[in-house]
Amino acid sequence: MADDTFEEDTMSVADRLAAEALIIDVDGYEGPLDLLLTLSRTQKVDLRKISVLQLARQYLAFVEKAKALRLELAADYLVMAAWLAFLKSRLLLPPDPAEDGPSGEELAAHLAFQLERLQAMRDAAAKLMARDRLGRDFFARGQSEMVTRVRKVTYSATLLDLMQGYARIRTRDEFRPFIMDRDAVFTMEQALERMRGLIGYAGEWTDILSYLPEGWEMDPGKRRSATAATFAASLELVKEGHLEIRQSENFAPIQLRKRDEPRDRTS
Amino acid sequence: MAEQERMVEAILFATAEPITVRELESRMPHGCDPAEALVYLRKRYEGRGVQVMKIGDAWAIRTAADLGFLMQKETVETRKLSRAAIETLAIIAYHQPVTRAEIEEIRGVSVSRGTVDQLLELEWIRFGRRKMTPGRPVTFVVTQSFLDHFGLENARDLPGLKELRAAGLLENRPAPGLSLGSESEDEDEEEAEGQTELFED
Amino acid sequence: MAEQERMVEAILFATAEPITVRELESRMPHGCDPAEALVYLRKRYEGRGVQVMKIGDAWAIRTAADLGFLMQKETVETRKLSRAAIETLAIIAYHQPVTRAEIEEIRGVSVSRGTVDQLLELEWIRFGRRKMTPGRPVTFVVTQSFLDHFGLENARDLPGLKELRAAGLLENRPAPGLSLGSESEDEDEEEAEGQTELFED
Repeated sequence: MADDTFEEDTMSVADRLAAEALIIDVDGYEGPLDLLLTLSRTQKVDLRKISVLQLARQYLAFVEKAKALRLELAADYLVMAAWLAFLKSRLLLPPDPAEDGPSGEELAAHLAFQLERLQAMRDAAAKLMARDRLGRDFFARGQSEMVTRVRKVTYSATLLDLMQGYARIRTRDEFRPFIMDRDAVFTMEQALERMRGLIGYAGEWTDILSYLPEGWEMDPGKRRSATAATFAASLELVKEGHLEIRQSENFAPIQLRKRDEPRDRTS
Repeated sequence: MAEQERMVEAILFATAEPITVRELESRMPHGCDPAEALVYLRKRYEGRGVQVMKIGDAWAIRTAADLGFLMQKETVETRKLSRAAIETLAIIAYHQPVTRAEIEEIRGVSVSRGTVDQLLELEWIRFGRRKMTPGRPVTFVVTQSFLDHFGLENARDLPGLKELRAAGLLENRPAPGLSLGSESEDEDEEEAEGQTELFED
Repeated sequence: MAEQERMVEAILFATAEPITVRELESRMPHGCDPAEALVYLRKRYEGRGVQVMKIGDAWAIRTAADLGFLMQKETVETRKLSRAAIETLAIIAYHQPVTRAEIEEIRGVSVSRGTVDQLLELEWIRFGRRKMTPGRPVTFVVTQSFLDHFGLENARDLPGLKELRAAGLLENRPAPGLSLGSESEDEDEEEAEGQTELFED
């Protein structure tokens, strides 16, 4: 601590003025790294040879001054101050062999790298913006010509289209009025009709699936439709009192049996 | 002068409007002679892809007239042939040589001029010999490009009715009692097609 | 080839936008070799008032930079970019593909949404591929318009790029040990992702 005070006292008048000027501009900085970069310039050395310890002291002095002047510093400036204080202590104290983690030198080197990189990017940005630029130094064609789009349509037809077209014409005599092509739909009416004819023989419990109409068992779409219709028709027949229906558990087979005596309406 | 030529070249290139000699003069450094530079520049572009042209009393760089075709961009779009066109084409293929009246008789509806023109344009049909019947009507036949397009060696390779039936392309349905007017036919079948699509999903 | 050179010349003269070799090919008659024609054309315009320039994988004709003084009339006033925007642009150009968190790490401050939006709007940057790191953050890269605007043939021609690389200043060097502000990083990445989603729609 005594070391610090001593250093501050030895600051030249010019340095002190510069430091004060910095504080007044605090809003002009883009965060602590930007401020550190500005501070590092006061060292008047190549960024690669910068003394991070000295920079940390400069920064901490800056924060102290800001406090004395009752300037509100954003939280990230204070976080950086805390970190630099920690870095300073690591740089000054002999390394503790029991402690792991990066050494003060490593941390300092990384900070120096960050500053050098930021400065390099700023220089690169300046070089980039100083280049000859389109619309300022060199120019694109002023009278661009419209490219007209020509649309070319090709027609396609397959042999199948052709044959189907011909087939359509040749079957015109056999023309049928429009009916919905619902080949894969087995209606409940159809199922009812079929079941009525069959239930007379259902003395024993039989799986409902055995009632599916022939030719409807394989195709999944047809099978689904026939199953649904047969099930709905069975329910209808149960309601009418012609059938009994049971299922032992969820997803177990559904079984049907003929009901001989009329159903008790009250049950 | 070479430098002045460069200047005129750059200005002509970059300006949005044709530019007069007076205007060139006002934009170039004092003492330049754009009129002379234009003479050189014009010569330099002779026979090139772009030309230095005088438009009224102004100057501009323009595409050489013979390269105008480059300013078009072609986009190719493939479309399905209309049903009327397919049917007409099928009738011509199966019945060639066939007259327009015959096509209409087979289709049951009149054949629009556009349909025939389209098939002619596609070079899938052409005019055949005139028929030796009253009025000597013109006939249509299919072309070599038709055969090429549909992968046929000759028109006799087209499958016959029996084969179409065997292939399931012809469905035998009992003829219903009432026969609908042929005009409404198209509508109905189109609807039927729409419906099937709904159910096939 | 002389004829193909004329065609390329006409096409390049006709548009303000850079044109890719592929596009040239599609507009020229079949079998042309615009890439070769471009080599000749570029040579032909060396030292002239206009230049054939390569921009990424595209080509355009631009006026020679030393004649800019003649063009006050054509100069387009571009919105002045903020320092933050300029630095962000440079970082993206030199470090691309680069994530928002990496930009922030280099600048030491968070990147405001407006800055990125401004650069996107100018079409100088665009979204690149996501990084294969946790959170799969989106990256930024510079565009062809960026190259066009700054007269760069490709991003490798950026001024001082080699020196920066040699000095190790383009490396992504993680902070030793404790990482500063690692919590805020996640937030930022999430924000960046939110933006991409907006743009990917």
